[in-house]
Amino acid sequence: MNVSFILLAIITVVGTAAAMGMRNAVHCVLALTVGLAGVAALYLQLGAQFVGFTQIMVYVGAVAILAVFAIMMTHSPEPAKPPTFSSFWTVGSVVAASVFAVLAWAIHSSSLAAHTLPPQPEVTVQQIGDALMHRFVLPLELMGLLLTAALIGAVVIAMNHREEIK
Amino acid sequence: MVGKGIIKGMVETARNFLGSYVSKQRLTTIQYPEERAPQIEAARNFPFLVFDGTDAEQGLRCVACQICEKECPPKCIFIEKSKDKKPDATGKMQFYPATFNIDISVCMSCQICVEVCPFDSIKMDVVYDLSNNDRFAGLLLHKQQLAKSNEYYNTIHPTEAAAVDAHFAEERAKAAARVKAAAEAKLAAEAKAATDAKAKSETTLADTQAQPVGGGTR
Amino acid sequence: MNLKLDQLDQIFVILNNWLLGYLPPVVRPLCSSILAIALILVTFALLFAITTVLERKGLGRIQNRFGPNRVGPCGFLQPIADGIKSLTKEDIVPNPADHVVHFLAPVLLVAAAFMAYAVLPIGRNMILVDMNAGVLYFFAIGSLMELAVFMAGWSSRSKYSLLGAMRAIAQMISYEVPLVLASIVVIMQSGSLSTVSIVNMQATYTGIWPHWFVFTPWGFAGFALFMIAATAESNRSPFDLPEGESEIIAGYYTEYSGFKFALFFLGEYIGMFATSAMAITLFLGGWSAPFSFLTWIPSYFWFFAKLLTIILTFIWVRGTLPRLRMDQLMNLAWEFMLPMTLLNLLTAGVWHFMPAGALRWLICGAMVVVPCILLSRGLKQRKKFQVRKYRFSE
Amino acid sequence: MSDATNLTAQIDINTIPALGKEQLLELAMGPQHPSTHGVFRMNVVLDGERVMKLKPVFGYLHRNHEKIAESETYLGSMPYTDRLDYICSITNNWAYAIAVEKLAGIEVPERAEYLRVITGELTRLQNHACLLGFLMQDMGASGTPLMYAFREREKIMDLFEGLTGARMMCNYLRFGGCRVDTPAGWMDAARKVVAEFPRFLDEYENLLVGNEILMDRTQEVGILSKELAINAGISGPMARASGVDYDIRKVDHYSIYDRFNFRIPLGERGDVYDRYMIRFLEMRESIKILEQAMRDIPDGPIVDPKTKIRGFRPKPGEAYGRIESPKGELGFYLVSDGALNPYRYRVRPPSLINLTVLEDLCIGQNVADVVVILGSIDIVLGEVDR
Amino acid sequence: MNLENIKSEIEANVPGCQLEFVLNPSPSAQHSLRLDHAHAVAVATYLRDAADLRFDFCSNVTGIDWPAKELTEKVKVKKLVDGEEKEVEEVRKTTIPGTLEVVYHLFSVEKKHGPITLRMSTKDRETEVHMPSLTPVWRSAEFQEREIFDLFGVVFDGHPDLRRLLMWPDFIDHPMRRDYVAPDDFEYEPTAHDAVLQRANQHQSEAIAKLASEAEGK
Repeated sequence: MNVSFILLAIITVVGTAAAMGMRNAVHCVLALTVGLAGVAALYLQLGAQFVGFTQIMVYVGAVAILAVFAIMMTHSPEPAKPPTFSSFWTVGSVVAASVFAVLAWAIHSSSLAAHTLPPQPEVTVQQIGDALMHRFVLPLELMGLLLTAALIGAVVIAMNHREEIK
Repeated sequence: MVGKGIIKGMVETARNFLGSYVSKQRLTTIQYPEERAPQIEAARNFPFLVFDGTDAEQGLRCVACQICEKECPPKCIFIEKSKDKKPDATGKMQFYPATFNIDISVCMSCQICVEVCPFDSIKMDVVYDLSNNDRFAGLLLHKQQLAKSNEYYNTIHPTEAAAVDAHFAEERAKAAARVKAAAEAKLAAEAKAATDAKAKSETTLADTQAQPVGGGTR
Repeated sequence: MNLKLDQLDQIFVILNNWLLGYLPPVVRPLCSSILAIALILVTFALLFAITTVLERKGLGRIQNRFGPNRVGPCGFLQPIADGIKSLTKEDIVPNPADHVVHFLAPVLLVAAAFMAYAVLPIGRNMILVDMNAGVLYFFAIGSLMELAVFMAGWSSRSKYSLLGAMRAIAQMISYEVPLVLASIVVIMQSGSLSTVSIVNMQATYTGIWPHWFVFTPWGFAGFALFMIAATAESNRSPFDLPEGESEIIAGYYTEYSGFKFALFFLGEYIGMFATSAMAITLFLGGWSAPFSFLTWIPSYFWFFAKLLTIILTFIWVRGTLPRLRMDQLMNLAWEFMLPMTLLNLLTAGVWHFMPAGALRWLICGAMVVVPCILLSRGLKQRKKFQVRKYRFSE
Repeated sequence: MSDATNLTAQIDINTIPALGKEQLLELAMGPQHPSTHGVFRMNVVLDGERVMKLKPVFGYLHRNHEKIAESETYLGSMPYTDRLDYICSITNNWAYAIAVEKLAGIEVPERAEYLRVITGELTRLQNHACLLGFLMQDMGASGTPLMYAFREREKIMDLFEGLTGARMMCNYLRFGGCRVDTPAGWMDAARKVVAEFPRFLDEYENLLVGNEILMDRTQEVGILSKELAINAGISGPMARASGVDYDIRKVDHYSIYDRFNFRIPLGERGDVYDRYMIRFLEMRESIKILEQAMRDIPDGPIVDPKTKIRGFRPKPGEAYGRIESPKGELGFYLVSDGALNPYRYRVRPPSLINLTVLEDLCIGQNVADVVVILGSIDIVLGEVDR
Repeated sequence: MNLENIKSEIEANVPGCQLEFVLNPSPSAQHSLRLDHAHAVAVATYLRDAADLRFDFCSNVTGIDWPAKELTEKVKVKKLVDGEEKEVEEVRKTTIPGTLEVVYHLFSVEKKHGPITLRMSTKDRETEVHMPSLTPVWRSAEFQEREIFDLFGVVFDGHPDLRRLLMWPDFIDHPMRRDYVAPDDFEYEPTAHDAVLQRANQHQSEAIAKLASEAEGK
């Protein structure tokens, strides 16, 4: 529990909270981006460089932009101003609290929490690479196949869209 | 092969890049306040009034005929005729402009005033750095600012000015001859009148006056 | 003598250590970083200033004119005048704009651009952080710039800004793919994501020739592809569509003025230096000398010499080429760059597993050149563009 | 008078066939826009970057030149014609002079005709050079071709200054001839400039004609069919790029053009590349004309001495005179009622009429193409708005 | 290419059309044909499509404003004055009604001949200002007819997009009409010695007077 962790945690929590509370949808995404960046920083603090950077690249660089584009494409430029809290906010918070309770209980009662942590293993990027290429090569390839299929599907859908306009 | 045209273009720009260091023909820019572009004789900018001799008021060729005022397409010339007369370039008694203003914020340098002027008194200047703080009064040129000497005219448009001077010299000579002839005729007439009949002397006078008078249109 | 030259090479490191020697050991790492960061900020801001002058003068000469030559000797103090001008200009924010985001966008852009320098080895032992995922860090930070661009374009509430931002993001995302794929060949070959070890691998010599990756078929192709993608990433001509001034005024920074505009300018150039520096690190041997007998010249000199060469090439290209259109840009990315980078990966693999010799050169060279010609011919034929012949009527 | 017609340039989005109306973006390109060549506005509706609809809006530079001319003398309108298409003032003078000469039946001496051809073709050279530069500027070539074009144009403008006294607003022609004769040494200087001009064309060819990016940007963009070109009154290089074999220099045999040996380049596709190349080739033909004219120019008077400078009153009647200006068919229509000033004075502006097809050319193209197409039409707002 | 022949050819091929040959007395000898409204489009289409004419290129379209003109002529009339037949001079005034005229100049790209001139007139200048549009026949008339609508106020029936071209949409008058008076309600730039300056001063003093009177009224 050092200072940097507390700072990063605060950034993350404030960012995600703002993402829920803000009125403007684009602001929400930007706040969410701050939260995601905070999570990435937490990974880095834990020494997981690869995960941290990938988090930045994927979530900040790609997902945030995607979300923002989606909002821009679907919304009119003048943002409608919905109330900050919907009328079901009590129900929502009860659900959130219960989910949090369950998760907390699960983590607390698991074997991870009981033991003191073993000395941190020095995980280098090289080891991750080796693991992906040797032990987990099949899942990796499957993932690749899945993503390629998704990509082709997206292209096909986009092409249909173009033809319809013509 | 894709890229050939691009490479050709790159070579061309490189040639120009290097060429601008060696060839004056490529680097045509003139560093303005320090250097000036060579004066082109035919160049024109805004009109000015020519005067002969040293006194701008006395030697002004303009006779306030107001033709340029009428013909000026954007109507930027303003002339007030004088009440009295003074001798003009050829020595004839003429009116002169009491006021002669040109609003060069309106003037479009078309040179029509020069073309229509029968007295060769308005010409085009070549001064171009005329920027001014006062865009109304500062760009309204009065007679004093407009009047420039014939010598100045000779320096900026030598060929044209030489022709004008020759024309004036001819006119002056004609006028002088006329005066002389008139004087002689008068003398002769007087001499004859003393001796002879009147009718003969009148015909000689009419002969001398039949000569054409005053500047031609060019 | 040799010792002294070594000292010259390491002078900044020695200076740093000497300065830190006066401080208590607890604050040493922090102070060291602050010192290095300050140095990077100053150096590259200065390089930006010099580049603006060089660019304007170079373009001027290409266009047969002088370029700036009034402020200071040969106009080299022009950036100071420009800086003062942009500082004293009114900062105009459009009324409907989102003021906070509008302000944050240039800050984020410049911050992200500068952050990339953390992993770039400027000289021997001169690197801010030697991460073992350095290259990954670089690209991750690079993706932050897209966000900044989006923020600028969206927050201005101007249609031109929005169009510019859309173009910029589409372009940056599309070209990130070939950019990363082109650099992967180096990672494959060196087996490391650390920039320091990549440079160290290249800083060895056979005879007088260095082992730069660019001197291999896959390395050369990779370098060319990387540079094309880098040009597009940094929005330089002929890929300067996001700010294509003849079409969409100034793209995503249409509504910026004064110092914020200058910040965008700075961010763009800093980003361009960073990608160029990455290209140097990956393919041109980083700070290593081009010949073994020139190693006595300090390493940072070589780094900056290479950087300046690339910048000058950028300027040259900018002075020559017209701009591409959006669809052509995308076609280039997806129909030429992507297949070429993927094929290049294969070539690098083949190179890795074949025994050294002329045959390896021949096969790998063919693997790069033949698809390049075929692909470009295919592109050309589909568009059917050609120099035409014209008929005349008498 | 405003009938039920929709008077504004607002575009009704509902008339546009598109998938999602909310995706359409209305964009006002101009009047302050870097590449509308002046104060010109295009209201564009975009789907992404594709142009779905385009409406040009004129009149920002309107000063009612025709009304002014009705209160000027015949000669007094001559300097105003300089300001129509301010890049090629001499051809404007020429068209006006031809109309007045038709109206009043004035003959032009031979040397004056030669001088008109020489200055007119020099004007064509500088206009086309400028246009190619501007077109490249619109394509984003950061000014290099434009600066090269301006470097050459500067030499031609120096010639104009040496002859007429002004670089752009020449006010050179008079009814029945020219204003001044060439000063000593001018013809040699002009010969030198014309002899050096092909070097610039070669340089330009190297720089851009074979450039892949240029071809990619211009070929098959903004195609104008031959039929539409004729029906819409398109004239000049733009029509010839679409394959319309119509050059007024050849058709009307005005001035002394039938004495020269020159050819008219014709395009096939009618796209931007053709328009660009036709002008490029026309410059080479203009150089041919210039060389012949400078070789053959006789001595003699330069103006019909019978024509009065002041008090010029043509008989009542009307006349339409036209020439092949660098932009297209520039015509002047004059109605005289016997007074000092024309009763009706009309300019047929090629730039304006060539813009008729702007929308047809732009629909379905990209925003980036719109500026290139506009650039290839070659407009000067001084003439469009008058 | 004789206009008389063309006229008779059109009359033979477009039944019912009324063409009037308008003589042009100037040396240009560009005579013209006046069309009637009802058959204008048919005649234009015939001119464009007839194989031997093929006037496919409508070069110039323009309007002319002819305000109502009073002709005064002295006529000698025989009258009974005091029971005696006398020749008396009498001033007779005839008013030629005002009209708006539109002129089309046609050329043929295919046959490379021309021009022929077509004209059409409105009934008067105030209310009956309608005229058939020839834009459906020649696209090139599109902007030019819009310009005539804008500057002269001729309403073209059948024009696809009849809006003001050069003036702004809210503008009311038609500036190219002869009786148009430039409004004095915008700020003049004071250029000295100009009628403009006088008007500006006058305008200003009027405005001040108006303000003062308003203040007094309160």
